[in-house]
Amino acid sequence: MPLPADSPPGSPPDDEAALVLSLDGWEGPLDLLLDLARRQKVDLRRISILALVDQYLDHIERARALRLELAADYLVMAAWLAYLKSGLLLPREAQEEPSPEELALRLQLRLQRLAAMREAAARLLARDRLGRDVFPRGNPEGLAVDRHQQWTCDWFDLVQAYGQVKARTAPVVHMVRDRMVMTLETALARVSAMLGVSLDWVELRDLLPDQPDPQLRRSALASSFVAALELARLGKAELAQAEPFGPLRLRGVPG
Amino acid sequence: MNAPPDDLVRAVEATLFAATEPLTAAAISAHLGGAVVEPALAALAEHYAGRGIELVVRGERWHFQTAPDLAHLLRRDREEVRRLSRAATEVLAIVAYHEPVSRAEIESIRGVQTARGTLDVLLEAGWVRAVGRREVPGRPVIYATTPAFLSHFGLQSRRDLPGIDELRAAGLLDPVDVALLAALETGPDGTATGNTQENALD
Amino acid sequence: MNAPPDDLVRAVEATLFAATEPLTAAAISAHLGGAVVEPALAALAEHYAGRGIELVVRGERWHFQTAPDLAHLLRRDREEVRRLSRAATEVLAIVAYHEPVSRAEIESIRGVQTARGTLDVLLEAGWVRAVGRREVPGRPVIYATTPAFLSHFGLQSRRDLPGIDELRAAGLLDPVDVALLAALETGPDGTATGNTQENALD
Repeated sequence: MPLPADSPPGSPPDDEAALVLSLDGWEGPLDLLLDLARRQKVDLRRISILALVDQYLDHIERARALRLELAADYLVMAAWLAYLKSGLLLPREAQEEPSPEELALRLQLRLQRLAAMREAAARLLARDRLGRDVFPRGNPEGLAVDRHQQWTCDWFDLVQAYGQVKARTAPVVHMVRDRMVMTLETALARVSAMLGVSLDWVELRDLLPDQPDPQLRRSALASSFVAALELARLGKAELAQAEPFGPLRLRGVPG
Repeated sequence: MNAPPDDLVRAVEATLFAATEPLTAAAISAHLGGAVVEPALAALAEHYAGRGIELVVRGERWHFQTAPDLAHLLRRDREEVRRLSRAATEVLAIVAYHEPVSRAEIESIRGVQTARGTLDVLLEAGWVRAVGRREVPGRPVIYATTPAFLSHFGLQSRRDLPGIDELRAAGLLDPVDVALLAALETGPDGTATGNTQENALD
Repeated sequence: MNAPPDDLVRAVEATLFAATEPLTAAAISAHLGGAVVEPALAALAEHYAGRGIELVVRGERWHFQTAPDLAHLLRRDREEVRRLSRAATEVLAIVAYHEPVSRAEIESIRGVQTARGTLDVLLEAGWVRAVGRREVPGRPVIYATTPAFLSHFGLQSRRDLPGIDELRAAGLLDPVDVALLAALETGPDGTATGNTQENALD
């Protein structure tokens, strides 16, 4: 890769073979511009932008004459530089924004920054590098950390775990407790028997057995109510209720 | 403070430091253009005597090593306190209540397969140890708890472990199982649970 | 010939010697039971100055390495150090001098798109790492150098980067926009603007 600094002093870029070679080496238009700027042999802060533009455009023209394929960004830069040149040279009526001088300055600042980084990179690489100039210990033993697990568990967890194992693995037996209920059949038999005794209206509540157990009382009420509905459906009884949630009365239908 | 070493000594020092394996004097010499390196090696060995690093020769090969008395510093111990997992706690409890037990017996009591590592953790913790083999086909290893187990849990002996009745009385059993256990207790065929536990602690 | 080092110095020496990578003072201290190791490190650095091995600090991490002037003796067949492409070298320099930077910022300095692989080489070498995202639209990833970068290039800290102070004083680490404003403000006398214009119109 041809390095810009290696070019012979004052060599004009008119050697076509060198040009062809060097076009391969550029990493982009800014790279080419930086090389051209360096050939001016002045501080980058004092380069002539106009001369630089001419050199760049000249390069591009030659490359085109040789029918070299140029990446689009080189052509874009060429067009922009041609515009910049005309801006710098032509008299201006109104002040454009940004001014050509500002654009030129911007280009110059970019070149300075790229040049600074390129030089910094070279100085960085020239340092004493580990593994090239200085060496770490070839075969270090290494520092080891021995991890010890200190297990902990308390009495409560131990005992509870045992209880749960036993509970979990005990054979599963399902048992349903006997509950005191009045079945629908019993209620049907009771209610129809009691309606047969009287033809007057009676309250359902009065038909219930006298039971101290509240659970059994509730069961008897529910079953007797359903029994009353069933008897009414079969046409064996009449139901009456004066108001919502009022006492439910019923009467047997003869026949 | 001490006289700067001469260039050959420095070169030998750096060569040995960077080497990936012990070097013979001849190899060092070849590396350094044929210089006579023995005096430099002697000077270095003397210089490093008593430091944290020393230069030693083993079977005619020289190398630097850290001073043997500092070896303990290069290995750092770190204690990590960890709670026993649920599975390990169950296995430990089973061993404690039923010992000695085989792995198969532990599994049949737990009702699930026990991962190899679970028992290993208990062995590593020093709470369980192998105490022999059961004289049945396959001669399975049987396990029991250790004195370290008793001291960790503050037990005088395994008889201090509460029985299942006490566990329930103490409310240590899962509430959802209370009815079930009650049913079992009043069940027709005695109390399997109670028996097992009594036998185990006999 | 010289006074024997005390035990802490010996311990620090051995620890650094055995370590496979550079250690911070805090890491050494942790290894040595919390001892204050800075004086021992200073004593060791002084002791090793001028020898074939030296104790250096790179990005607050200490390690022993061979003396730079002996490179020619040790280099031999060890050209295993990564050869960096020009693009990778430039990207590395830009990250080091401007960190943290985004890929777009790197590209604006270089004036070309940076191939994906270029940054990858630096990430893989462990010299550059992603350190977060810039809180601007698109939230680009930003990159910075690592302690390994500092040790590889023999830098105590980023302040040791060659020429960084001059570059900063000259404003060459400022973005172009900032530099442009500064140049326009200082006006024509002796500034870049004036010169450019004059030269340009010569």
